[in-house]
Amino acid sequence: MNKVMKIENQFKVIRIAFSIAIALAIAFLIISFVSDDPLYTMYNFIIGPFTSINRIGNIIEVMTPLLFTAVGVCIMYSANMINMASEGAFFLGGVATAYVAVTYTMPSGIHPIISILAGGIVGAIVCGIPAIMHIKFNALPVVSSLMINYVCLYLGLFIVNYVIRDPQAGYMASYKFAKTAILPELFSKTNVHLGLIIGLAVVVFGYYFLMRSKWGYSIRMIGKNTSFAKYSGMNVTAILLSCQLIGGFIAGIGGAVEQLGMYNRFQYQKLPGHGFDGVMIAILARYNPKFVPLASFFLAYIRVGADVMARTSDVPVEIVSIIQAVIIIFVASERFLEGWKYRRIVKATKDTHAEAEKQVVGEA
Amino acid sequence: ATPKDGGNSSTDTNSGKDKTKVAVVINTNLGDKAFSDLVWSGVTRAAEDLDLEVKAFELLGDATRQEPTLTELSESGEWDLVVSGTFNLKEATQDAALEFPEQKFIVYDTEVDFAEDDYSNVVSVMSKQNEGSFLAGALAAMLTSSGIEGTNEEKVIGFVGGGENSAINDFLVGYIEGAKYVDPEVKVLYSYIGDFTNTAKGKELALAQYQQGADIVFAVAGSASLGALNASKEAGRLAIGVDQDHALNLEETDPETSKHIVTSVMKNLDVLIYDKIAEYVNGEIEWGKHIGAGLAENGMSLADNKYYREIVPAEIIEKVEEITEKVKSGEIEVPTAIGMSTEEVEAIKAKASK
Amino acid sequence: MNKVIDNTEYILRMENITKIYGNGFMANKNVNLRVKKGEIHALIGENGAGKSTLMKVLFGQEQPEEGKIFYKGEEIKITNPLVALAHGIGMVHQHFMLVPSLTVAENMVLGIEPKNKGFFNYQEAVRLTEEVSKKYNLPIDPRAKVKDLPVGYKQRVEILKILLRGVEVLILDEPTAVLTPQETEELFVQLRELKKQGYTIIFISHKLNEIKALCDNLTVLRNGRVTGTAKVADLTEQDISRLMVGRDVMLTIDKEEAKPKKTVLKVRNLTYKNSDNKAIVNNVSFSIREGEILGIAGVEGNGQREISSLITGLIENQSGEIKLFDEDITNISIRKIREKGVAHISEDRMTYGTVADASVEENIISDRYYKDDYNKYGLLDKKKIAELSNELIKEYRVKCDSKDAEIRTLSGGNIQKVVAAREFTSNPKLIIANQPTRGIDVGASEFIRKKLVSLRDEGAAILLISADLTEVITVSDSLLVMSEGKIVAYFEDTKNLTEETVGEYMLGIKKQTAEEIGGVCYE
Amino acid sequence: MEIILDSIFSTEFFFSVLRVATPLIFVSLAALVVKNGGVMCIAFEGMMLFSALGAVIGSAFSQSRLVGILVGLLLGMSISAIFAYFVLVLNSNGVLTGLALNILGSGGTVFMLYLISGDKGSSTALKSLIIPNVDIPIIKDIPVIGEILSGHNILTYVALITVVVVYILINKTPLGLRIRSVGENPHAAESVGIKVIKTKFIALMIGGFIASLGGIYMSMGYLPFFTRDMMAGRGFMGIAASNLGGGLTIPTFAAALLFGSAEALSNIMQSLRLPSEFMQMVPYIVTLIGLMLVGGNNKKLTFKKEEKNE
Ligand SMILES: Nc1ncnc2c1ncn2[C@@H]1O[C@H](COP(=O)(O)OP(=O)(O)OP(=O)(O)O)[C@@H](O)[C@H]1O
Ligand SMILES: Nc1ncnc2c1ncn2[C@@H]1O[C@H](COP(=O)(O)OP(=O)(O)OP(=O)(O)O)[C@@H](O)[C@H]1O
Ligand SMILES: [Mg+2]
Ligand SMILES: [Mg+2]
Repeated sequence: MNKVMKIENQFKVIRIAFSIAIALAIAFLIISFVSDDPLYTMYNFIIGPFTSINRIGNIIEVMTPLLFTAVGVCIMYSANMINMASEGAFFLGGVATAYVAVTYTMPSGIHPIISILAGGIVGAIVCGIPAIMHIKFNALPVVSSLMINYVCLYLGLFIVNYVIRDPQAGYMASYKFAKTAILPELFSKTNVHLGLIIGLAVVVFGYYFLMRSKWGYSIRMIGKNTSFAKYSGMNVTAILLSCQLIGGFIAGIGGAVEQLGMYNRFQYQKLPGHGFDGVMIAILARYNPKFVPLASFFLAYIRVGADVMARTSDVPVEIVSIIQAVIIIFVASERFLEGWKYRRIVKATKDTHAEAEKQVVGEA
Repeated sequence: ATPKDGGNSSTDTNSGKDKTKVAVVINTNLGDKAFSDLVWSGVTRAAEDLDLEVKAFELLGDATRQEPTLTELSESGEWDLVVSGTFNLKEATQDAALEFPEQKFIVYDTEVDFAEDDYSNVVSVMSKQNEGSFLAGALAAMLTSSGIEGTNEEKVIGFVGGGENSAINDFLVGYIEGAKYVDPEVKVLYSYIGDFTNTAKGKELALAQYQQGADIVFAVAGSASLGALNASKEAGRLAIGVDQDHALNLEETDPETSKHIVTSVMKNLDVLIYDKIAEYVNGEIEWGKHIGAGLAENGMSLADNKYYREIVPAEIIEKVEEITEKVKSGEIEVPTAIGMSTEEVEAIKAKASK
Repeated sequence: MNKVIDNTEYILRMENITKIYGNGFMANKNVNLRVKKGEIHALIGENGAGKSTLMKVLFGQEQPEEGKIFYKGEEIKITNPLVALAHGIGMVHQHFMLVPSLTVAENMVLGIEPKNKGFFNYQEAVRLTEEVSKKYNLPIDPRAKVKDLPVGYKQRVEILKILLRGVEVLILDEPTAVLTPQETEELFVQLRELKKQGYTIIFISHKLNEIKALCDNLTVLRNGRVTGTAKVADLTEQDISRLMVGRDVMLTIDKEEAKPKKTVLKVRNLTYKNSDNKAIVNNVSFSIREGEILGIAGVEGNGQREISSLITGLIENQSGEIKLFDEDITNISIRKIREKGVAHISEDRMTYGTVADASVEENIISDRYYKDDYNKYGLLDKKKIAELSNELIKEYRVKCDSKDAEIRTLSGGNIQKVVAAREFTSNPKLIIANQPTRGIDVGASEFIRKKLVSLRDEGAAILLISADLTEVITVSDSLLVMSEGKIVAYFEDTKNLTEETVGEYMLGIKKQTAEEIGGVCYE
Repeated sequence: MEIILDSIFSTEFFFSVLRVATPLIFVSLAALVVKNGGVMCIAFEGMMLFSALGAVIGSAFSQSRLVGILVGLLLGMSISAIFAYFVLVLNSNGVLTGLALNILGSGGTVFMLYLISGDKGSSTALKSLIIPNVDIPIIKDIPVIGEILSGHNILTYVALITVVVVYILINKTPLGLRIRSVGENPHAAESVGIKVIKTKFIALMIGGFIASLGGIYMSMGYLPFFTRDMMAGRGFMGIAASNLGGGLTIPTFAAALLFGSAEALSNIMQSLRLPSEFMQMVPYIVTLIGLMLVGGNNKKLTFKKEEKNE
């Protein structure tokens, strides 16, 4: 059996490496179509992101909000509820934060905390709605949450427009956040802000909460078999709802941190997509927060890489989404190379048995 | 070769190094058949006439791309000029200008806060959309009861906006004011699509307005405007486009629709940007200044093409010219939504349906 | 390898079959199976011995790594079930392979749908169903939805399904596991009839009496290998179980006289109606004391499951009283009920008893994970939990890679042992054991029954619900018989009780007076 | 207010409901077929974008409607084929793959449009063809009804026919029976020799075909051109409608019409002086309310099972 485990582990690495290689090959193919110098373009895509502090900082900036939404999704999905409302939670959480950050005056230590909490609470409510609709009315969460995202978008835009809009801004944006609310930058020359630290803290919290605490255990069991959880004495509805609230809370904090760390006023006009990114990352991380930093770094890296490529060479920027989609689809394919793995395992098993028999014969 | 209006590749370069290099930052994307393409067309024309190397950087409306793009462009020292603009990019560009005082910026379609800091490496240009829109409103108000083909008895005109934001509302305010100036009894219907991509919804909203008696719809919604323009053909009514001369644009591929597009409100940003680039190349540019170009400065105008001439009766054309002169001379002062509070905008909107 | 055998008499030969699963598990190793035309051939072995695997290979659902299959003397390659069916080999699976929302007729013709100008010809499907049902004397309503059928009828549909496809060899993988004794008997009649008509049947079961009653020859599998083939008539049940398990197995249970003490559970006038307002449990009352096992015998589906669900809180009580140590436990949370000392072995171990995708350890702690004993610094105490799991795995002889192996990689018997390990070690004062040994091999069954008795001796009150009459009579101290939601008989002592007597009550041939039944109620 | 009531109780309004609902009818039927096959697919947005673009490109270059439709179907169905291959054969997570394909649809179409026309926002530089509106002989002369039902785009009628076709496919053909059986109990289907993956694949391809018709309607009927991101969430609305319809054809059709009405209503109600944001919410809120009202029915459906597998 040991041999088999070894093959399984090897295979995990090989499969991912292989799928990335294929995805890159496809990317290269597409790039060759449009670029005069595909090798240079490719270089910029793969190496480009690491060639300046600014760019590395950029990767981290892009990855920061994803840490939150992904951990939130890990928690929500572990209970086997496909709740896409992290997108709405992130957006509306940002709006709530903006509201607190522009309307109240508070001392600088407190202001960010209260603003972020406001974002978190709103996020929790947003993600709680599909759960309540599911528990009370048996409405399918994946559908209701997609609709709720749109409601969040327009509700948020309404608040920005009618409550906190800065007429002087010249475009649809809130007043500037109070200086006391802004999150400090961590490194000069980049926009990497305190949100990174908060995000990493959330990852650690998410890991211990989901994988090591009794609460997380019950969430995971509910996700795998609700009847069993009920039979074992778990309060299924309460836990189901609470984990959606917690997940939404974290996604909402993400929206808050992003606002206070990256911008000085609320200026989204559409859903930013970080909630959906969170879903992708959480799935890639197999709902284990431990792997979230790696997966979000990966996504941020290919995004920044593609951006750098679009900036420095002659390919249109839309190629970003193509490459991204191709890579994700390949990395997600579990049974890729399965036949090869199976053959290796069969062979290993036969060998093991043969050896064992030889030994028996030898001893006799 | 002529660069296509949607492309972001540079013009022919054979002796790349000694050419003046211009980077253009586009907040959304090229190919909107509206604002972004307009900016780009000014730049590409400059590139051809003045032999420049130009490249567009499209941010696809993603705010996280603003800072890295501007920093990188400025930091590289590769670009003689960075042309950046719209309200959304204003703050990021100002930051970059402060951080890299060596880098020169032309900022379009927003006003840089010259009073607040030292922006002696920046110049900003902006066209007053409210003034152009005023003319559109006046024109529509005159046409609605003129009896020309496509109009009806009722004094109702329409407006379809993309998302509700200040620029769109600036158009709307100018439009309402223009209509009311001509005839206070004209009713202005207005709707918002909610984004700038749902073209079909743009069409539906325009159709709904036609159904409610509007005969002319002014569509200000990026590429979603195309839906509203298409509706005019289907409803047999009239439409006014924005930012580009849509009648001429569609002439070849969809001549039927062109016949329903009375005119387009042109933001002559292309000209303004072209002029600034030319001044820079010739060493005549004055830094640290904002230019707000209205009708008087030729920053805005109505597209005057054969369709306009064909559809609009001569006396109305004359009237429009009169009004144009009055706005130019300052006799008519058009209010702007920029800087207006939401309540003030609401008050003007309330007037629309009276 | 094999000496000269007259192969012609065998309709089917599987030679040297080796099957390795994707996780590296060798489920069959050089297995040989020879089946004669027109016989009923038993395939037996412990849980996880590789019976189902071998049959799936034969049916084309799994591809063997090595080995050959000869059918009617010729080698055939069975690449998928269609090929098997085309050759005349059909399989009734251990678990129902039916589409619940479709009608019987639709299920019957799935994959071989009769057509009319390209459209599905439902009338023809109904006609075919009626035809085959008449031919084999297995009546069924072709237009009924499968989900509305009782288990026995579902089983019937499964058999008709393969008969319709014109098979000659029927593989029946534990067809009786979910059937009542009556249904089993009925099935046997049908199978013997089929045999008479020349059909060949491969029959898998863990119930030795069934093998004895029905089969001609048997092949025994252990750990993926054949350990013997024999004529059934030559063997006693004891012999067969020895072949299967490799040691002698107690087929009856050795236990001392019960010494009941305080009353633990009092159930009074319990009534439960389903959504159609039919009383599934009808005015049931009984009591159980410390140190005694009260059995409930009865044909399945007569309210036993609802009684256990009501006591353990899985379904909401509608009327009647359930008292644990004189305390009302109706409609309090399941957790509270469990904390008061109620343990529950559900009759459906895959739905309620375990999480298939979780590890053995995670399954073991589900009822106690939140307790202080297993938590440290706000997190689960990994060390304590590991200790507990390893201990229980050892004590309950759960065959698994490690405590981290996923439940679904265990065989059914071992899964049941995991359930038992959890439920029996929660210091239960009352154990509701619902079909605790269903579908489990003799060795594991013996183990669980012994455990139940020793828990009784330690003072637990036990309610044993079982459709297996032998089991329920031998293990219980006193016995209730249920029929149509009502208690129809009570026997204070099971010692001299025979299956026949109990059967008479079950089928309503005999009836006790209210007074006699009332004996089960005491304060 | 009066204007609005007049507008709603006009034949034009009911006419517009059908026009608005057409793409929704297509997607919801596509989602329905796929759902019956037990697959959870959220990639319709991407499929429709590709088919809409394909129709424009195909018809512009060949000047043939048929070629336009074929290219549209080809591109749209290749997205469903990719989805099917990765999810069914390579066991990729369905939600993840769906999200990725929607991203691909959004960026990939623009990229392709750029390669072909040098334009990024819309295809108005291409002289693509449209599928015309037609009057229905007899019906067109019936007062009121004629005005509502006649004069639509051919594809609107195709959508209505598709409702019937899908009903027959699912309920009256061997293939439909197989699709339902693999959706509900794949093991059962497998045990009688039905190839589960193949059947699901077919269901997805049929779904892709129908959704692609919806995409083609968007760029060859509803509008005469392609614009970036022009589906604007219609793919998701279709999934919602099929869900509201509980996996049954006629209720799904009704749900699509309901959403179409909500959308049409919200368009007209924009003339009320309410903040536009609220009007834009109307269709989504109607969906949510609908989901709550019919939620109970879903208990019996198999969609949840699939959810578990994800
Ligand atoms: N798909 C699979 N992947 C990996 N291992 C498997 C798979 N199916 C079965 N096994 C393993 O193969 C062994 C034999 O399984 P099989 O189903 O043949 O047992 P069985 O004799 O039918 O047992 P039971 O009496 O419990 O039905 C089991 O131990 C099981 O763990
Ligand atoms: N994918 C799998 N991976 C590992 N083991 C598997 C898998 N699928 C099934 N098995 C194992 O194969 C064995 C046989 O499965 P099957 O469903 O036929 O029987 P079972 O329910 O375990 O039988 P019984 O109830 O007789 O013990 C079981 O032990 C099951 O755990
Ligand atoms: Mg008029
Ligand atoms: Mg088995």
